[in-house]
Amino acid sequence: MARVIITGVSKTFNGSTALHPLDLAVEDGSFCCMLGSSGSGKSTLLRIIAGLSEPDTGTVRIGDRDVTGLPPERRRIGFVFQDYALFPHLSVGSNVTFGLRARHVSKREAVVKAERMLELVGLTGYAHRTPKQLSGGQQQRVALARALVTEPDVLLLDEPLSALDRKIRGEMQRELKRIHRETGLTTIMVTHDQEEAMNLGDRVLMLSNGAVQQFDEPERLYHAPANEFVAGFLGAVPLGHGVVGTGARGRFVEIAGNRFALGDSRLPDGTEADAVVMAERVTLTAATARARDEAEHEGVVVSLDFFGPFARAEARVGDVSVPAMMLSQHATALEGGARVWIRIATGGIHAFADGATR
Amino acid sequence: MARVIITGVSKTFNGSTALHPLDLAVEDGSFCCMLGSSGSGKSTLLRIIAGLSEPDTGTVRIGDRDVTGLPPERRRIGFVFQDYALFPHLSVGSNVTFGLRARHVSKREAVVKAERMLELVGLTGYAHRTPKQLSGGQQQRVALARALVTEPDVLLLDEPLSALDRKIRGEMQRELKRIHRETGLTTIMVTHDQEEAMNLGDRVLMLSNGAVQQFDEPERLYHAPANEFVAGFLGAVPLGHGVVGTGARGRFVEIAGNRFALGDSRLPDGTEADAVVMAERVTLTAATARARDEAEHEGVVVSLDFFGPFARAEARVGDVSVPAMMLSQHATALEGGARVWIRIATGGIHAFADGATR
Amino acid sequence: MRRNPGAFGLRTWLYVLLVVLALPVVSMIALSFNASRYGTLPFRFSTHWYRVLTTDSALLDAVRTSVTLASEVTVICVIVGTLLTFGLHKASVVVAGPVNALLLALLTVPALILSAGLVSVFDWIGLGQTTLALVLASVVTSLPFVVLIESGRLQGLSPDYAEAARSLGAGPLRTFLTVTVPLMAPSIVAGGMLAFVICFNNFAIQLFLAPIGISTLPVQIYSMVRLGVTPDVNALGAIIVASTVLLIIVLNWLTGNAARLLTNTPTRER
Amino acid sequence: MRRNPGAFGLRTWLYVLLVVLALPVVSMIALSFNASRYGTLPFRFSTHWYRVLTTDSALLDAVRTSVTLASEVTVICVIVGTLLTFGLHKASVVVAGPVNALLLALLTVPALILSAGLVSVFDWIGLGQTTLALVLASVVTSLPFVVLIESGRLQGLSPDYAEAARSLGAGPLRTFLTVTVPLMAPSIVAGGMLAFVICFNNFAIQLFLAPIGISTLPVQIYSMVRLGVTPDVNALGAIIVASTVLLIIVLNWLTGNAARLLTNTPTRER
Repeated sequence: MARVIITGVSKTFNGSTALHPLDLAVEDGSFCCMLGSSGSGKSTLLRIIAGLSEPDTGTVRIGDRDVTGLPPERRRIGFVFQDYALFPHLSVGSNVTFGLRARHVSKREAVVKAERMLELVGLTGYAHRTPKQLSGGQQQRVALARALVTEPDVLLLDEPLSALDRKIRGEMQRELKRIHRETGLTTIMVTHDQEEAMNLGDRVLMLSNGAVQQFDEPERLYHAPANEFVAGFLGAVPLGHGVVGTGARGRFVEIAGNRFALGDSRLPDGTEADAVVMAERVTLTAATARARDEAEHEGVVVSLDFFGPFARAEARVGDVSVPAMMLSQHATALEGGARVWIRIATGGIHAFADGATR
Repeated sequence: MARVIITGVSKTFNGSTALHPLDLAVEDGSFCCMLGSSGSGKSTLLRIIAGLSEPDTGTVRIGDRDVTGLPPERRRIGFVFQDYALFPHLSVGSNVTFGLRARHVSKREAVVKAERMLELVGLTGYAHRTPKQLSGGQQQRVALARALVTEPDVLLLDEPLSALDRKIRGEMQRELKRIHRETGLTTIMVTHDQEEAMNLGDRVLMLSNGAVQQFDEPERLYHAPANEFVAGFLGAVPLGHGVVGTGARGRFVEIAGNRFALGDSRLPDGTEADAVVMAERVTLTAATARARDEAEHEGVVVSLDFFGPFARAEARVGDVSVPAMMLSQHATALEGGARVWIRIATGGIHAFADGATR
Repeated sequence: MRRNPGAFGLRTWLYVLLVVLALPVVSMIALSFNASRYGTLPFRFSTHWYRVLTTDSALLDAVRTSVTLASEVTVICVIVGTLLTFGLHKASVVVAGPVNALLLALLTVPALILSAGLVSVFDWIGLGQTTLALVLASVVTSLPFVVLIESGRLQGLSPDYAEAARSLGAGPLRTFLTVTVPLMAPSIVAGGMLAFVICFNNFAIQLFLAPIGISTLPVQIYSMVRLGVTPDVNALGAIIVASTVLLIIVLNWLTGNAARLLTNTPTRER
Repeated sequence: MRRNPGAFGLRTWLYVLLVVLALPVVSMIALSFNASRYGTLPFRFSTHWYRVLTTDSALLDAVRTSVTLASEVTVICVIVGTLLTFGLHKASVVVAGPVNALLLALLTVPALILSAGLVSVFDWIGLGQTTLALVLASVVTSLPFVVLIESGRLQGLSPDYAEAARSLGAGPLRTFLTVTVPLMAPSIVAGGMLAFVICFNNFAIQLFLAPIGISTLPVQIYSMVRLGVTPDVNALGAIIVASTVLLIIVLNWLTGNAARLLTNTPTRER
């Protein structure tokens, strides 16, 4: 268990920049999720921490050791690959003991430790199977056990759940949480799934084009996205381009003549800004149900989609299209063409000046 | 455009049954989603409709033609593969004209039709690119254009969106809906994603282990699942095993001493049944906020997980664990260990006798 | 892993091997430019043996014969081999199993024994030592290589392409010609190249089956070499090596990676 | 597509090819059991030629020499070839490019020209026609095949396995021996088999480089055949074919699909 400190790390592949120089400190015992789409540099950064790739500049420290020049086998890490990379020619047990044997632990002791680790991941008695005989989720557990059994300083996970079915993915998320809680191991996970990152990470590092966009707690990331990119990645939908101002009921952004309330924006009045809205913070009420509240907008439902538990509607306020996400049971009163009152919860709209700052 | 009628179709691979004999009628111009996990037989059924696989028994009719013995090229179908299967040695334009050329349409006419079809899928001007130069979403559009340009009687889609990013997947869903609306083509899509099926399908065919579980409109599937499997696949969580009864406020199922209200269950009083609950139909209110309503249960929050827009909590009522799914903004008042009032919306709980019927 | 401690040893090892492997080829080229008849030192540069080569009509005739033979055999092998590969892929194990075993057996039986066998077979069926017999025997020895290379590729090819073509209205023949063959093209080229080279070099077959009075290049060289190694053979070897390397460079330029053609790298087409 | 209209034609075509390809092998076996010396009809069954074979000490010596030579060469080729493959995979293009070109050149140059070149090289460096020279020459001709087969496999192998081993604390050598080599095993076996067969059959090299007084099997058969095709050569051929087929069956039984060993089917290990 140890902190991971990255200083000025950058990387270029064949002339194109994979990572701009970046600093990062992951606290001892914390769970850090690196979130980004493919090509954001998140996997490159993880591989640099693991020693599977060398940075062009900068240093990597794990605990109190500078590991920058060290090969992976001397970094005391555990690494879990997206496709598990279980050795197909070895049994599950031999896969788990591999790291111990490489560290010259006696065979007897290695087998005992492997048994205990397989128990931790819920695979007692699977030691004699071959990896091919296991399901995807089970293979993932073996990969975890194999990485954990050597008692690494830090656990690195490269999109460990992306090859799994949605249902098993949820199960494995709970499993990862439990294991992290039980071992207290500093964990860094790469993922492209914002829900996964939000659920698992103590802190989330949002990357794009090889640069850090935001490094924050999940709640902060969600409630105070640093820029339009982060907001968009977390599901915010563009509302339009407008001007920030201050009115009787506080800050607003005026888009195509409609004033939408802003939360704690730091943009000065008169700033031209792009506004985005979090669809799940928008509530629609049928106009027939009751009179319109002052804070509500009047609009017309344009479309209504049903996704099982959730429904998504789109309403128009003048020329502005406002999306709304709700539980299906709350959508039953709505229908296309219906007049609705639109309430946007505080903090449901973010405005970003053409630069980036919020 | 045509109806698809399947009668008594079954299929066995190497002695294991892939499809039990089944009947299915897909109405002219409708959008049918076949939903199931891998191995449910949904792809096998689609391939049988396409003629890429032969059924052991039964017949397939498209429109007024019995196509059972016909090879795929004589069935007048459009088929979109999961990995697109664009011909890598041909340009986008030649991919789209391939089917027309095979039908001896003149080159000039084929090019004009292909242009028009590429316009429909939003790829005007891409005809001279190679498939490799396109993104996944664009490749999928080309595959669609290629399948549509021959004006097939029915469009068959085999997990067309599963290889795409979540964001593009949503976009392509809207695109598919629009194209279905504009062409009015009978469409059958295979998917393992219940949200996708619920959003796109006029009707959803739920398959498991090669047998039909339910064939219904999405709303019916969601509000009246035929059995525990369907309910579970749509996200219902087991509540426990109990006995159905009738009390002062209507039907209920009693689990470990707690009575949970049942909606329109047809099970007679005294039936032993497994109950499941839809987490998104459960509402938690902090006990400090107001007095408990008669219809509400009293419980304690055991865990609270934050997934960005949504949060998931688990509460205990006596020995029964009740999950609740809500918008994150409604979870802010909750915390682990807090006493809460639990309201379960009507129809939020389904009970199934040990057989299957609801 | 830039600072891999084994990297230096690895590089040294590669250089040593490079030298050992290069030795025969390099010395052949060196000798071809040496004025001395028996490859003795001191080395004196001369293009004498290349000039001798251009006037050696027997050798040039033999080159022509060999190239013609190899070209014919290559065309036959590519067509037959491609159809056979495709057939084996579609056929049930009951048919494909024995054919595969036979192909592997043909790879393993010494060419010399095979030619001895073929001589008696051809005598038997009345073909004797004719050009047709030579072509047939060469096809039989080259075909297994073509099939092995092509079937590796075909097995790695997603069936989706052919199925997509069928679903779009193309019949089996049109699908084969416009989709399957183009997608197999790299392995067809590689198989053809290999067939050419193997047929061109098949000394044992040609020794036994070449019609009387007609010498292929290996047979001609053999009769020349029996009278002592003459450096105009080295000159010929140098020319062959040079054209091979040129061919590889051209193919590299055309395909990005010629070696991949022969190694059958598992690139599932996308 | 059960009712494929081309299926019948396809099957017929496969059977015709099967017959043509099988003809030399089958008639060789038939002749080996025919009592008549010159393979003439009528066919009379006899194991005479097999009995002759067991007493033909020159031929049996030659078999022994060939097997010994091929075994030695195979071991060398497998070890050197595996290391070379691995080295080429890790090396930069600047090193790997020329080595690959050289390997391909060695595949293409007619063995006869190569042997002629090697004779002068070995004379030059004082090895002459020794066993060592023969082994070296055989290694040079067999090695390219081993490398081609193995590198196809290595390129298809996910780098994740080696990286996983490194991350678990294994150094480069341990990773190579306990992970990379086992995962490459099928291609190492296939490469070894091919090296054995190619070395065993390499008539041209052996004709020029075998030490005086020592005959390998192809050379021995050649001198026998020059005196007329004797059916005890056919008997030997039949035995070789039979053992090949047996070997294939055993390998099939061991690995599930022996043909896959040689065709390098792109099965990315999972």
